[in-house]
Amino acid sequence: MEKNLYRSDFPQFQDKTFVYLDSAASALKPQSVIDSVNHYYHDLSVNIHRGIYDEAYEATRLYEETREMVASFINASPEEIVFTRGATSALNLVALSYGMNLTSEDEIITSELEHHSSVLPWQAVANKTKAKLVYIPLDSEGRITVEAFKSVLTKKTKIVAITYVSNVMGYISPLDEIIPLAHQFGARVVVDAAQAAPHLKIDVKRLDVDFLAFSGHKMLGPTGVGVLFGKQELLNSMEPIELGGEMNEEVGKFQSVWKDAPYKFEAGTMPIASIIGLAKAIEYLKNVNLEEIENHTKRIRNYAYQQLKKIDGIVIYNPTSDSSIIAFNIKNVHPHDAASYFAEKKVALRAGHHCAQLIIKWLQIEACLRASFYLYNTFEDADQLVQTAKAAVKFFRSVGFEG
Amino acid sequence: MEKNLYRSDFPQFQDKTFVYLDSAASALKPQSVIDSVNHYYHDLSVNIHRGIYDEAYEATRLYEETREMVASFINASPEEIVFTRGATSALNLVALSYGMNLTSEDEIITSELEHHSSVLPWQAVANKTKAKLVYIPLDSEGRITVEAFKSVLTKKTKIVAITYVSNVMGYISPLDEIIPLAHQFGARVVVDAAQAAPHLKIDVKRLDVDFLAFSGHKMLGPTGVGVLFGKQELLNSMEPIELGGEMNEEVGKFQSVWKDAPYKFEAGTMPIASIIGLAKAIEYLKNVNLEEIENHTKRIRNYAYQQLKKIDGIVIYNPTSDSSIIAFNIKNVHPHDAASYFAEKKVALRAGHHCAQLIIKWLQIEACLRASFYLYNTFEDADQLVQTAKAAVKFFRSVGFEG
Amino acid sequence: MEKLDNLYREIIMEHYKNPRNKGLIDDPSYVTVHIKNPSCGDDITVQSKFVNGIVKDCRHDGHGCSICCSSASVMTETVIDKTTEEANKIADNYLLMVTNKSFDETIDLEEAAVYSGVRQFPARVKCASIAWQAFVETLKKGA
Amino acid sequence: MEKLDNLYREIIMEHYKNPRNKGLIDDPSYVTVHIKNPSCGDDITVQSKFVNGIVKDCRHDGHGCSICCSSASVMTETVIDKTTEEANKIADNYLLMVTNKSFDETIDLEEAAVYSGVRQFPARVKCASIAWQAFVETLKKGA
Ligand SMILES: Cc1ncc(COP(=O)(O)O)c(C=O)c1O
Ligand SMILES: Cc1ncc(COP(=O)(O)O)c(C=O)c1O
Repeated sequence: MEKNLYRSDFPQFQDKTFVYLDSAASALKPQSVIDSVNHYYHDLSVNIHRGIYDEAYEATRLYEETREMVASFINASPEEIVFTRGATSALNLVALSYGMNLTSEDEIITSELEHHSSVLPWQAVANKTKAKLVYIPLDSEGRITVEAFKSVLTKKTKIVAITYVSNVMGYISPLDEIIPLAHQFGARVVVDAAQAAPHLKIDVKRLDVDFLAFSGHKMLGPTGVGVLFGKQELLNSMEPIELGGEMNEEVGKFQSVWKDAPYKFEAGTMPIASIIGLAKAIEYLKNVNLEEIENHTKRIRNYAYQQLKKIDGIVIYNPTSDSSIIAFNIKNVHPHDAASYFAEKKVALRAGHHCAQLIIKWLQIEACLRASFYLYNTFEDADQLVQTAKAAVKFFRSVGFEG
Repeated sequence: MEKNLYRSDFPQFQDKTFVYLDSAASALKPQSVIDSVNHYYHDLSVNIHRGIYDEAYEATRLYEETREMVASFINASPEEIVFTRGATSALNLVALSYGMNLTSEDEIITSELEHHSSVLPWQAVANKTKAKLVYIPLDSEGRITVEAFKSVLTKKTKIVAITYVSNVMGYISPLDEIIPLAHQFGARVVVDAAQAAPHLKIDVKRLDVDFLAFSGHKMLGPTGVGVLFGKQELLNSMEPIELGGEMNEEVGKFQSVWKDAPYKFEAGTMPIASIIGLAKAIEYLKNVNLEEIENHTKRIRNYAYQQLKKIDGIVIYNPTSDSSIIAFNIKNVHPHDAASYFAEKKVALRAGHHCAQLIIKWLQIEACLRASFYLYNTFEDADQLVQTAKAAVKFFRSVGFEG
Repeated sequence: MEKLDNLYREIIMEHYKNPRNKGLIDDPSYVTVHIKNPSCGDDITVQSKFVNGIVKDCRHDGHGCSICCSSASVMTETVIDKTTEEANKIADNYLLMVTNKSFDETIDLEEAAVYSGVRQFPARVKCASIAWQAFVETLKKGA
Repeated sequence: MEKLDNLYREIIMEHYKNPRNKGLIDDPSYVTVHIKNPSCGDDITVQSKFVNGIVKDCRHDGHGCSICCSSASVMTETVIDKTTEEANKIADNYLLMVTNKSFDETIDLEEAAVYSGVRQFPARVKCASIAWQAFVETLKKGA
């Protein structure tokens, strides 16, 4: 079959038997990212800011260069890019700071498609501020539609906390329509782009989104780093949550003055190595082009889907997925039992509720299997998934699981 | 002079001219730590928890093994070890969660020796809860004494937020006496051990400390990871601040249930690579023995100090430092001017207020130079520092700085 | 597929399909312990009734994978009518066995011995353990 | 020590020791801008008075290293009595020069040209810039 041009950049595929279908949890890293983290630890290894010697200056330069690259990657300004520990921290920062201005008169719109990291921070804001948490009714496929969004949008809506791409169903939310509507009603939109950043060209200006968060490790980058984009005037208006070194201008015994955004949100020593490595991940994605990645992964996803759905005993929950995710189960086999089978056959996929219990409950299941594809996957990987699924059905029936 | 046995473990010293005297900002990394981070990115590179395939299981195992190693390193239980983004995040977590129970009747004791990351979170608690922030009067050397501590300790004291080792003066706080006294008055003690962890054997049971925080990157470990120790019953009683994936047991649309500590404080994808690398840093420190490190660095520090103090034009702020730090200035030369000179001579030290403006103000200076020594430093490094200091004084006088 | 055959043994499947002592009882003389395996969502409640040092009854309910649910059923059958001391010993040794630690092989684990196959699946050890851990907790609380 | 000699030039030291136009004025006809260099603690306030498109006066105060303080003094001397347009051009080109970008060499930076040595010290470029940046801000706000 066709040759995968990216695969050789990822050292883990030196193990030819490794079928990695869990990129929605974390992507593998290309050698350039690994080298860059290594370069920091091997040749620099020092703290940034306030260092006048060469290594500190160079580390600071690489750190700030990453900010510029992230900004240009999503069409923002560097001042609008806050580095965090991950998408989760980024989303919590918005809720803990901006969200705490809400009152019992206000409403927050969210959805059952959300990852826990997108919904729980706002559930907590609702519980603390007594603002009302409102869920967009999902359509029969489990999608967010513009119509359903309109049905819950009111003058009281202050926040819309919504996923860009669902990490279970792979649906893309209609943000192009939702965001302007929300703005018409004076609401701010907080987008969870953890699954979008690795797959879609994000343009925060075109979207006119207020806040947007994603993680490095899902987009070929290191663990321990995430990004919060926030419109400059919003970030400027917000109080920092974590206080400490480097985020202040002036510290007095009883009062202190913070730096401007984004620095006021970056307290203490940041994940320097991971941030420096993230630049290389972005460089890689820019070079290969997100549209091509998406094209490639969707073709493989559909190829796998077409065959999987024919297998008697396999149930698929997201036949119309917009992205490279297949959520499925073997009928009457708990996904943890099934996942052990796949793992034995060196097919790495994930079983569970994928940190998205609300959609799992909506599907009225206990948990499911998730196969997710990315640029380094091949049609052979899809074949491997399908064959293993067939064999698994047979195996589980043979040992006594009901058909 | 005597051979340094550790130096060859640190790849950065392949550059023989590199004199690194900024370990209090960040320590260099031994090859074993670099290799371990590399191993994760190169051979595993996947997310932890809920992964049934081998790589996910192995990453999870390494992650939890680090927790056990950290626990045994400070004589705690694994359940008492929360991973965070760094010491700063750890200290903020205590303030944002435990601290928010304070009222206007309560008092918080802290000191002007604190790093911003230790004092600012409590300054914010004081401002939000109207609790009173009280400073321990420092003695003439700028030290915290037991007597001075007693003078501010009252029945109203609920929190003592105090540094273990000062990052500017190198003083060790008398915690052995302070902690029992605080407990007699019913107060909880939050110790900033960011500078202690790389140098002193910490025993949280013997200290009977309530909370204690430190960072990986200062103790030979990766950036982006820190540790919060908290007594189990305290951690259990605390609300998590960041909410999201992996930290919950049950998510409902309007209410959710958290996991037990420490997991409820570890929301979303953690800095997996850094945490795995931290294990190797701890292994390294255990193998070389902290007492020997301290012995070694203090000998070099004192050797440097004895010569520096003889140089006309050098003023030293912490002659009696307990640790491996020298805080100094060239008289009438701003430390940034001076640091450029040192940097030119490849002597890496730090200039500024070292994120500890309160002690800089207490010293009635604008900023200072800080040389800090660690296990890989040599007497030759000290010589280099002294010679460069001498030459710097001469240079600055020659271009016109006043004597 | 030897390894997997070793895991999905007949006895295990039999208990999975026909669980014994399933369903909880609303009776204050039972000690109830609920354990969730947050890493995979298994969720088991165990109830034990201790009378004069004997495990008079043991019940379970919950959901999870076949290994988790079946082991709860096997566990109840194994411990009922044992002295609390015997039951405790079996539980301890069972937990040592599945975690691949050295255990006292002279102690008869009865049907629970079929879970030895789980040792080859480190990621599933937790599934085979939680019902037994819950039982040990009921012992601690009530026996 | 060539590089360092290039940085600590006589003119710079002279302005450092005898700063011109130092000290602020409590006069609402001045535009005031305060800039802190958070990365090293330099702290400069610049006040400009613009009359009919001319920089009538420019003052500074603050503290920092020799490069920072002297450049504030040099800056005020350079811009006073220039048209705002000329002053702006000089400031822009000065900032391009110290950041090692290409700049219009036909524009006379006057004494400020001595700061070219800072290009060899990337960590100090900010020190040489902030007074000028503050001046540019006063232009934006008030001219
Ligand atoms: C005494 C002290 N406390 C806290 C910190 C903060 O640590 P980090 O920046 O790693 O969060 C530091 C280091 O900067 C320190 O020296
Ligand atoms: C849709 C979505 N949102 C948020 C997150 C949280 O990202 P992280 O765990 O990197 O903080 C994830 C990934 O787990 C995700 O898939």
